[in-house]
Amino acid sequence: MVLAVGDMVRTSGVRPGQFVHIKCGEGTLLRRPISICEWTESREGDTLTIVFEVRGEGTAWLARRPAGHTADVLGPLGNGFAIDREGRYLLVGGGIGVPPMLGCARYTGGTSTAILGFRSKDKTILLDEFGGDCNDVQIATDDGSLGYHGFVDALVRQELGRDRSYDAVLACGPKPMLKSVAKVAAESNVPCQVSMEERMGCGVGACLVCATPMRDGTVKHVCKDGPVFDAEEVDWDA
Amino acid sequence: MVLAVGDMVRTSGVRPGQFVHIKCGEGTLLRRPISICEWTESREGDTLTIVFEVRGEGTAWLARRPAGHTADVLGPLGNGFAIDREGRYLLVGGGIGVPPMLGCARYTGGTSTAILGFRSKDKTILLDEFGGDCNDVQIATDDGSLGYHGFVDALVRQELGRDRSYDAVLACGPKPMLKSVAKVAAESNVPCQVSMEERMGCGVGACLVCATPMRDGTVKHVCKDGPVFDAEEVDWDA
Amino acid sequence: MLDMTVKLAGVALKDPVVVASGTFGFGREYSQFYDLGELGGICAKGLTLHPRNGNPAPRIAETPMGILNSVGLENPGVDAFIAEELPFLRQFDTKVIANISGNTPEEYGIMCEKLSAAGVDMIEVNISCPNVKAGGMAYGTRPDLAAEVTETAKKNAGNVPVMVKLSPNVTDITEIAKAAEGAGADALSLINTIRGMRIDVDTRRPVLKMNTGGLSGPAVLPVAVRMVWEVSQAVSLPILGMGGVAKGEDAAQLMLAGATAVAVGTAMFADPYAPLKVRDGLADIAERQGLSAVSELTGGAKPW
Amino acid sequence: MLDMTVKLAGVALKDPVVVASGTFGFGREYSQFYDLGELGGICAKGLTLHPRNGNPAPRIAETPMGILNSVGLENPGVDAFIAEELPFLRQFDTKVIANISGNTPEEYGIMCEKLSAAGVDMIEVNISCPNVKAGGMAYGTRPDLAAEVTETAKKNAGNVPVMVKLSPNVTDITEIAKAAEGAGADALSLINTIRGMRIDVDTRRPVLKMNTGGLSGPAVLPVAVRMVWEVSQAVSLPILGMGGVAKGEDAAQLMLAGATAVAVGTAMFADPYAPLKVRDGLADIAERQGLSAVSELTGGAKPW
Ligand SMILES: Cc1cc2nc3c(=O)[nH]c(=O)nc-3n(C[C@H](O)[C@H](O)[C@H](O)COP(=O)(O)OP(=O)(O)OC[C@H]3O[C@@H](n4cnc5c(N)ncnc54)[C@H](O)[C@@H]3O)c2cc1C
Ligand SMILES: Cc1cc2nc3c(=O)[nH]c(=O)nc-3n(C[C@H](O)[C@H](O)[C@H](O)COP(=O)(O)OP(=O)(O)OC[C@H]3O[C@@H](n4cnc5c(N)ncnc54)[C@H](O)[C@@H]3O)c2cc1C
Ligand SMILES: Cc1cc2nc3c(=O)[nH]c(=O)nc-3n(C[C@H](O)[C@H](O)[C@H](O)COP(=O)(O)O)c2cc1C
Ligand SMILES: Cc1cc2nc3c(=O)[nH]c(=O)nc-3n(C[C@H](O)[C@H](O)[C@H](O)COP(=O)(O)O)c2cc1C
Ligand code: FES
Ligand code: FES
Repeated sequence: MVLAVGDMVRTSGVRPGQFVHIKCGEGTLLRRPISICEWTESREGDTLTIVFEVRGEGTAWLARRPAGHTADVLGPLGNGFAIDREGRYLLVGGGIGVPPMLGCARYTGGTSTAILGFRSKDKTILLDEFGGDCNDVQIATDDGSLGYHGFVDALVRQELGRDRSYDAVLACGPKPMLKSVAKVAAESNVPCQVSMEERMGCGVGACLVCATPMRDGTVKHVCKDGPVFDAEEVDWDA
Repeated sequence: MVLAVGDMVRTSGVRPGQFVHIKCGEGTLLRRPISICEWTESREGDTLTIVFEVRGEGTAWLARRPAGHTADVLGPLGNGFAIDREGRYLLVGGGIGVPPMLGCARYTGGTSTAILGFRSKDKTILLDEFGGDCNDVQIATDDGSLGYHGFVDALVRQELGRDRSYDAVLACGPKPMLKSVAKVAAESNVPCQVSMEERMGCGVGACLVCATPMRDGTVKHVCKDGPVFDAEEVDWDA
Repeated sequence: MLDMTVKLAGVALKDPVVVASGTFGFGREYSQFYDLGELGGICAKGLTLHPRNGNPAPRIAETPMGILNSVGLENPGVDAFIAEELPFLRQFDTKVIANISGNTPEEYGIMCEKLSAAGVDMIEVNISCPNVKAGGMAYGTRPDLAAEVTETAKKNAGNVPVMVKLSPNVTDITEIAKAAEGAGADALSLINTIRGMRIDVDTRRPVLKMNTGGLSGPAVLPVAVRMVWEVSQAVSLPILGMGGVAKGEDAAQLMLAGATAVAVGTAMFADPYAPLKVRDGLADIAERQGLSAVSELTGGAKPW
Repeated sequence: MLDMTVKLAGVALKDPVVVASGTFGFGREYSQFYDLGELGGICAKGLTLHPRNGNPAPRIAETPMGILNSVGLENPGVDAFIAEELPFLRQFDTKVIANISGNTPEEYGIMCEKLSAAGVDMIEVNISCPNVKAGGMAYGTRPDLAAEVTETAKKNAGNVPVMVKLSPNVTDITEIAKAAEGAGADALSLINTIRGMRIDVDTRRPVLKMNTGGLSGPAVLPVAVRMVWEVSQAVSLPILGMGGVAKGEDAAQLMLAGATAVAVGTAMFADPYAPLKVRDGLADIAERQGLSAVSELTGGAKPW
């Protein structure tokens, strides 16, 4: 879905890994956080592209919007990935964690490698887009219906075994996946950044509901301090 | 607003004074009762016409519906006026009580007289339609900006003073107006039926919220026993 | 084939979805929409010993995803119910649950005796109606009085199971639940309405003629789920859960929290078919989860 | 010209719309959306004597027109508030209301002393947080404990007015209100959240890691209006009304019911500008009614 967002990109800037908070109709009270997948800026008006899966009432409403509909969108929110245009990254995405990684791929213009995990072949998304923007794209599916049969962390281990020169591993997906990827990256001595999910209220850091525990015993907030954190900071055992 | 209602009119029949109960969007829980103003039946599909004023959230939603929108409509509900095609009636409507009287006018095909009350000239509705379907149309406005300056009961008194041969007075409007009209009719010995308003829940007689007290000490329910009652039955002092 | 039957205090319901007292009259109106035999059970409109006109209108106000009502137990009295309404309800293949409110424990007793003799499937003892000044509310907020009413009802109900309906307008609902259990209740139903108010800002008058009324509808669902969960852990009685159920998922939440069956009330005002849709939605969930009986949901919530 | 100012326990607010504790952090985030000087006042995030991490996530669940939260008083502690947050808030032309929760009356006392010395405009004593196991909730449900906490707070707050925040999870809120008044409270605020629960029917787990949480948002508005009305008739203290306010009409209802000012909380999650829109909507209503001061709304409801 492409959102026309006026001058949002030009005035606020967008980094890969940031998200928007979208009001999904009158029936639901809370906004829904969705990662920014791609963006463009131009005098005629900036755009954001979001890619999402229908999970419940809110995303179902959003998916039903006709072209030309006006939506109430707050953003860009959060801190994106710390990433250099000149860097070379190993991008790891799982399920609905895949879309934000495309932003990273575009940002680094073809030099990065992507490892993408899906439940099955018919759940894959954005493969062509990644193909165009990455040096290499590796696929894993839980059921083996496409690519590697298993989880992405095995592919990450294999890739880092082959080549430790990546500037960093950047990952987005469910917490257990992030935990395994972080472990593999740490073992390989490659820095790792992870984009976390948590249920949100305000989306801007005021209500403190989106807390996630840090290794140093403090808590941080996914919406404001994240969604991207250094894998080292995170308390993976909480 | 015209509603295409399939075969509702052909299968259920409609009498002037009945109403429909309309679901006005997801934001409001209760349906909204609106009188049936006119109706048509035909093999290609029946229609109902409703005429309403925007009062709050529900009617505002309804007024915003684009042509072709599908609405959830329950009806026809309630008992309409006891009325003969051959009869001659004095029809009295005030404000949003005017629309159902048009159904009575049409039903009796030009023989009835209408007395319609509005707050002011710019609040008048359906004047042309009544003109076409009544023998005579008299207007009263609260501020005198059109027709008689004052309330409809004065016009009713004048008309019944002139001519007591009406089969009945049929009235719809706010309760104080109905009370005055009922009094005038009783004094003139002309039978009187009134269509009452009350806040509704179910609209079908099950929840008992729309109670209105009767002279005999019982209560009746506007949605099921009414909205039309014999003026004699009603406890006007409750 | 999914088994939809449940047993509530020994009464076998063909499915766990019943209609809530006061929202379904005595069934005549909704019987024009569908066969009442499609329902698991019918909680009839609340009865009193003598006929009552109820409170003056307006008796309803709309609130965000809820309504306030102040009907105040309008009903023809228990004798007229037995003579005129019960035979009508008895035509349908469903369970009939009479709902009663009294001003004194004795009144509850007399009504139980009459209803037991007339033959209803269950008696729901309403100790929690917020819309009558005398009695009702206090019984539901004081454990000692709740126990007294329950005991008298049980003594007079013969073989008919007694279900006590609890008020949510209390600091600790488990206290009242335990009191009712101790006094011999066969089941509990909850929640009745939460007291609320709406004011018309232009007329400056409360919308309800009684000033305040009882809140029901989807807005109260999370409170109902919490209370059913608390009560199910505090007592070992079966629970009829209600409060805001509008779809299968809501019913499943109440069952997982500990309810054996659920009642649908306010949702019918928006959609007369709501109870059937709730039933079908519940069956879908049970099937999706691969259950063989919907009763497996009851008490299935796993706290963290 | 409509006079929008109100006085709450002697504190002059430029308009009657403040933001509710726990929904606005310490103001830093929303200050990026608008000048905090546009607000009548700011109830800061609830403080404890020592820093707290709060409860594990998920801490929020959505319900029909409401939310459940179980944040559990995550905060940097009263000293860090005074050192780091208060100076930031002090930059803006608005009133700062600190909100405190303690495990013992003594803790409340120490915090009041510190905050009074640091100079806040008011102290809101939270005796009603449903999300902490020790203390909080019991204080709000027992008149004797409520009085004890209020007394200790007053003794240590110096000249700073003390506002006691009441829990709606009680049988009779006026009892607690009277106890707080008797113990010297300068104002009351209500309502805090109503305890509720949501269960994920597929995982069978409560959505909140704490199992239950506090319900807020439009769903609770009618309960808030009723309680403000009851309390305003039972005591003569000024009231800060809250619970579900999302538009001017909601604020007007609470004021007509007896509130001197209102707080907006959950509505901000849907719309960061909600407090300003509530203020403007309230002004529109007052103007339409031809009032010269918005304060004329307070207590204006005419019961039937
Ligand atoms: C920072 C961030 C970025 C995200 N980016 C994407 C994306 O690019 N594409 C995509 O498809 N999904 C994304 N998600 C997940 C997405 O927010 C949820 O799928 C969505 O909120 C579900 O809403 P719903 O109304 O459809 O489901 P419901 O289950 O009806 O939602 C109920 C409530 O739970 C919350 N909720 C449910 N699932 C999640 C979840 N996984 N994470 C956070 N809150 C949840 C909802 O926001 C809502 O408040 C992201 C989540 C976060 C936190
Ligand atoms: C039998 C009957 C027939 C009616 N016919 C017409 C008609 O033909 N044209 C027309 O314009 N209006 C008619 N009305 C009035 C119409 O129902 C209300 O104007 C409408 O319900 C207001 O809804 P709202 O959401 O706009 O207002 P809100 O004030 O937001 O409504 C809040 C609640 O109060 C109820 N309510 C508010 N005003 C009334 C009222 N006057 N009567 C009953 N309930 C009310 C609403 O139904 C809703 O439940 C009729 C009412 C009844 C009872
Ligand atoms: C209009 C109305 C009338 C009610 N009358 C009764 C009653 O007579 N006896 C009773 O025990 N409960 C009565 N209730 C409460 C309901 O049975 C039910 O407990 C409550 O409405 C919560 O369920 P719901 O949200 O599905 O409506 C009434 C509720 C409504 C809305
Ligand atoms: C996320 C969240 C956190 C809250 N934290 C506090 C708190 O720390 N102290 C307190 O007194 N109330 C707290 N509350 C309660 C609110 O201040 C308010 O009383 C309640 O939410 C009702 O208002 P609303 O419906 O406008 O949100 C919190 C509410 C929410 C939603
Ligand atoms: S969602 Fe409110 S602090 Fe993160
Ligand atoms: S609206 Fe339910 S009985 Fe009339």
